[in-house]
Amino acid sequence: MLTDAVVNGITAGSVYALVAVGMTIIFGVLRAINFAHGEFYMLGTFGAWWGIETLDLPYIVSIPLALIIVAAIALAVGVLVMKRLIDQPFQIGIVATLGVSLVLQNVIILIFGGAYKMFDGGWIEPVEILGISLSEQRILIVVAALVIFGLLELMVHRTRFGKTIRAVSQNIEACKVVGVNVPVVVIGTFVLGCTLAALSGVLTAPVTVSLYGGMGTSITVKTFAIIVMGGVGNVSGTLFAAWILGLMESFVASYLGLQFRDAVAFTALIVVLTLLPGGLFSKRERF
Amino acid sequence: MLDDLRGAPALDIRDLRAGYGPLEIIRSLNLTVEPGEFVALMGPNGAGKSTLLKTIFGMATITGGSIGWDGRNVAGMTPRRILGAGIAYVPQGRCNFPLMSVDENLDMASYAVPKGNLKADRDRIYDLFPVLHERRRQPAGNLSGGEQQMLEMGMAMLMRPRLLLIDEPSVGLSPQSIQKVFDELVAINRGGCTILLVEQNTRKAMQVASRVAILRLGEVIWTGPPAGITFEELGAIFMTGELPQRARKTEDSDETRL
Amino acid sequence: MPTLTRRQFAALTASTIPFSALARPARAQVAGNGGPLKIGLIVPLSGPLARFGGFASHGAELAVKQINAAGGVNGAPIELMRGDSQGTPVEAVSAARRVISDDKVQVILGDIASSATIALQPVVEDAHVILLNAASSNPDITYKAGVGGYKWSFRSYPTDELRAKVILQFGAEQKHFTRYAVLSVDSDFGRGAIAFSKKYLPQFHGEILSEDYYKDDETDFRPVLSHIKSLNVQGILSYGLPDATRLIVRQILELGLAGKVTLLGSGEFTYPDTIKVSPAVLNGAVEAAAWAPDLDNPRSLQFVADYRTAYGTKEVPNVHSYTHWEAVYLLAAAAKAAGGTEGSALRSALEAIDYDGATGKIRFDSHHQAELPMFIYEVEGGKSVEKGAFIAKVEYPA
Amino acid sequence: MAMTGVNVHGSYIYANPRHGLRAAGFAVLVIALAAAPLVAGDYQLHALIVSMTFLLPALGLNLILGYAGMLSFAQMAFFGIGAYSSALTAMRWGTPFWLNLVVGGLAAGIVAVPLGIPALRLRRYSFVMCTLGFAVIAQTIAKNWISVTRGDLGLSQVPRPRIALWNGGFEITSITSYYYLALVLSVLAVLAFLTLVSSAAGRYMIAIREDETLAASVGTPTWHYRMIAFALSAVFAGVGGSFYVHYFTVISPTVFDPFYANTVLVIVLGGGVGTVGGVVLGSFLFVAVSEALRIAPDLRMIAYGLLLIVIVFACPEGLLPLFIRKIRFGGGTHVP
Repeated sequence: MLTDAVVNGITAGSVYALVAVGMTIIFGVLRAINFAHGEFYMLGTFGAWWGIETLDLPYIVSIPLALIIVAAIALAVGVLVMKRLIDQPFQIGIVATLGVSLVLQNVIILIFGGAYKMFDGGWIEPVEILGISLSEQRILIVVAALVIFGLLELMVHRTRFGKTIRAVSQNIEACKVVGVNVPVVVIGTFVLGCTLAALSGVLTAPVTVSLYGGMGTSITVKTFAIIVMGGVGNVSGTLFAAWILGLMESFVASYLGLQFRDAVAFTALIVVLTLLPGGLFSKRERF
Repeated sequence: MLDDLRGAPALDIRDLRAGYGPLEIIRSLNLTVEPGEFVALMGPNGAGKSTLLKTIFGMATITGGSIGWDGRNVAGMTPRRILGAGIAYVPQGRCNFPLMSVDENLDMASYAVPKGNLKADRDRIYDLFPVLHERRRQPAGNLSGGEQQMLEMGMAMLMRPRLLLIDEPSVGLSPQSIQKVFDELVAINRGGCTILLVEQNTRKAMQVASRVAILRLGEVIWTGPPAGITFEELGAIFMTGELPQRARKTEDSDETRL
Repeated sequence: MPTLTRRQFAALTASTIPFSALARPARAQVAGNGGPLKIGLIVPLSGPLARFGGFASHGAELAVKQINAAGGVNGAPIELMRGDSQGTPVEAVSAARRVISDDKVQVILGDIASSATIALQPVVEDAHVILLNAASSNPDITYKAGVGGYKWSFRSYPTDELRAKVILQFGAEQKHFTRYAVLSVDSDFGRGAIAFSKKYLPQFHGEILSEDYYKDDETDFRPVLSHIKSLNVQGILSYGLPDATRLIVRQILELGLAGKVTLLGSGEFTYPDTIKVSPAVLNGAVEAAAWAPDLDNPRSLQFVADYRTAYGTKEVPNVHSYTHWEAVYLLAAAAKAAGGTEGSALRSALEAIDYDGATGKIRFDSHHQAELPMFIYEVEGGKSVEKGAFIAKVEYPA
Repeated sequence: MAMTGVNVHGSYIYANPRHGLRAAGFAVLVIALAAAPLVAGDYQLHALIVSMTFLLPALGLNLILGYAGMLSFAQMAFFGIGAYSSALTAMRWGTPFWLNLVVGGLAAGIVAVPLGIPALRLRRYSFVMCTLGFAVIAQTIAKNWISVTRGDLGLSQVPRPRIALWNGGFEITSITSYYYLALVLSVLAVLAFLTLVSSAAGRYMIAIREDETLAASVGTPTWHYRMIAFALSAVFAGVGGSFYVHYFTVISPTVFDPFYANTVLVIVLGGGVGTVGGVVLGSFLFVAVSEALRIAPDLRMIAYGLLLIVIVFACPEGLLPLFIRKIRFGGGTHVP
């Protein structure tokens, strides 16, 4: 039961982590909470579902297809909306991204109907590891999370694009002074972040099975909790915060009851924030 | 190293009107700067000195007039294009990436204008500011105020500017740091880079500048060599906007303070 | 919780329920009082509950299209005005007020969310407009309707008390289960059904070993299922959402619980799409449904065929599609019986109606609650098998 | 990080000479609203009532966001607490309406204090997160404290407002009388809000918002005033919730859903944060827009979302400044 709870927490946390890391880098460059972030998770699952159902593609092919579709949508949103959020007060970002979320959600409902769909794909056969039964897909999610976080850490600290992301999140004025093309970095980061959310959606779809237009809403709130806990723009902090939240939820659900899960998780979060206002992993208080 | 830049064309600002959004701070400003000059902008608070630098660098809203540079009008260009045209800007206050190391900060500066290679660029700056080399692995935010100011000047120099706009480099620095910063500015200017400096520390500015331009309410109301004006006269201009009757004094009278 | 009195149950087999498809209006009659029948459909079209509003909307629209193609009611086509309730009382009342005031509807058909339906009750009462509910499960809706107070509210959807009892009875008598875990949706439906289950558990010598409720957008059931695994239960009582069912099934499979626990309750366990997720998990699963797409009844089968023709073969109608489709036919029948659409005549016609629906006779009791059967289905060999229909007369708290 | 750009707050907190203009505008609006039932149908009156229902929590949010500079998602939690406590009081003891309002407001205000103690120490986003978490916790309590809240079944047939000092009196039932009740409540709330922000406490709040470090350095007890702002914002929301529950006569844990919180947020940010007129305008405009869009149910929320995006970029300071500018400068520029 205890190992079960730990494994469940890590797998759930890995799903959160993939969505959250996208939001944390977007938050870093824009200081805007992307209230539409869960919608990109939703769009990812819909993209893959569409590929499987309409184009008869195998799951493995529908993954890149979904990512390309979402990246294109994110690019459009980035150019039309997010670019304008640079240098704007944070309230503007909230209303604008709420608007984006409403539009994306309801366009999907308009195109595909409000009724839920079934996702048919992925590797869902259970395998036994350490006496715990787990689907292959979930192992894939955990592995994918680790690989992607490794790559992101490398990207953020070693590559030119990664450094510009950090630069924009640290000082926009200085970026202008040294000639960083801030709008391009912001749009690029937004597309990257949204594509990561979509990847999480596509990888999770085989285990969550059902998809519908409004499925992204609850993800956004949890994601927000994670990035605040992990420290803004802190990539590895996000992974650990997501795992901690996943473990916390898993223990509450296992020993207390599912209905108390969100409340206990949020209570713990409030306690954590009260004690460590800058999040668990950031080097200094940043927001 | 910068000698080849001698003879660069002048900065030629005409009837410039600019500000932030609907708020106009620069009103009909005229100023020309010859190549290799070191011009100190002075004037009371709110005269528009910092705004002028921002405007030249493309970070304010221009509502009229022109900024001639290199024989073309750079008014309305983005900071990136202005950088490309050879103008660099060091704003007031801390303007670096506090969580990045000194190395990374310098890399950021050379990313934008990819001319040389990173390593050579960095070494050039470390030659100029050896203290940065000692602290190259430290986050910029942990550096002292003077060190950060030098870092920012170094970042600006990486852009190989022919015109350096620098805003209040002495604010919050120790006297030694101030001396060091101004020594470096003079060296940069000697290297052939034209400098437009905004500085509250009038004494220091008048020591290093080759010319002074006095701003009041968004206009240049007087310009000339530092020797051509006394501290009393400066103070009077700041207050009234008018040059008082000359009651000539020795120019280096130390007891005169603003 | 309000005290609930005993109900009488009568177990019938489905085949004994008399069916006769509603006679299509053969020819146009002279338009009666009140003009054409105007129905305001108030369901969630956006927000988290839109996934159910979509089904309901499709069902009702199909019925209107069919009836109008056959000449309409009393010589005039039915008009359907849709309003988005977003599943909230505020939006439901706003949408309803709009169709009442601007479109002059005689009937409001809706909502799915109980809190929205309850908020609509006083509104229609003041406006003298009929409220026909075909999806909400809160018992208050009809406890407080008819002789209970609200004269204009009706419900043509079976109550969850019947559902809860029937499931326990089946579990005890057919499967000999005594150890249960609860995993239901955290809503009035899921929690209400479990509250009723607890009332009947002693009668069937059952016990509940764990109790969990999930949010309607929950995706991770592994912690609960791990817990349930450790408890060695026989049945999971689950009154939940069909899309969540698929997750639960897949995660039961993942945890190696397939064949070790049986799902009982409601959540489209016996739909082909659900069974497809994992036949191994769903074999033996028992569903108590107000309606199911494979209901062996010609009218119902025709509905499913028509629905899939209209909306694509991928979309299998759900229970909301059916109840809203049937509700429109029921209203058409009432309008026909009333000879028009004038409010009180329509209401009297509805009170007195004796209507043959696909699931059985629809008659409203004194609380305006339709007496409708509950069908039991069980998955056997990867196929849904009907095990009988149960009907009960509701007894109300004094 | 340097946040350049125009300060969104405070540009329209007018100096005295303009008070006259504002008072006149306010009077015209109230008279127009008082005359509305002569021309408006039930549906329009209902829409206006909904606007005024959201006005109260919106004023509360405006206080904490516009005057203390903190974005709170807890507004609707307080709204729900006010609604539940007021409904329970009325159902159990048959109390008159005014007392229900007081109970609703007080309950929300009292809950806000212990929440504020840890939360108000936090800075911007951590505070937002904290308040969001509080709404989730409040919903969980409403769902699981079944003996009091009846859980998910919620409370239904909540008594209609009874206008009486104590016993007897008369019950509000018709939509017109609900409308006037809402109008009276709204006018009182706006007046209370104006009194509050022009008081010494209000000026301190503005000082804290503008520059907290400076305010603290001149000896303003910043935490103290933030707490006052937070608790009072809860009181406004609680009173709004109390009216809500007696109008809709039903309350369930869905009141804690993001839908309500988002509506209030859009009203305040869309209308004009830090202004009273903006919030009033926002309440009417956004309910009106959302109702007008009902002509196309399928496209409604898409259009609403697009509108939000357009409005927020076209007038980042909310719609009120746009209106005022038109009046004062004939469309010209203004000096912030």
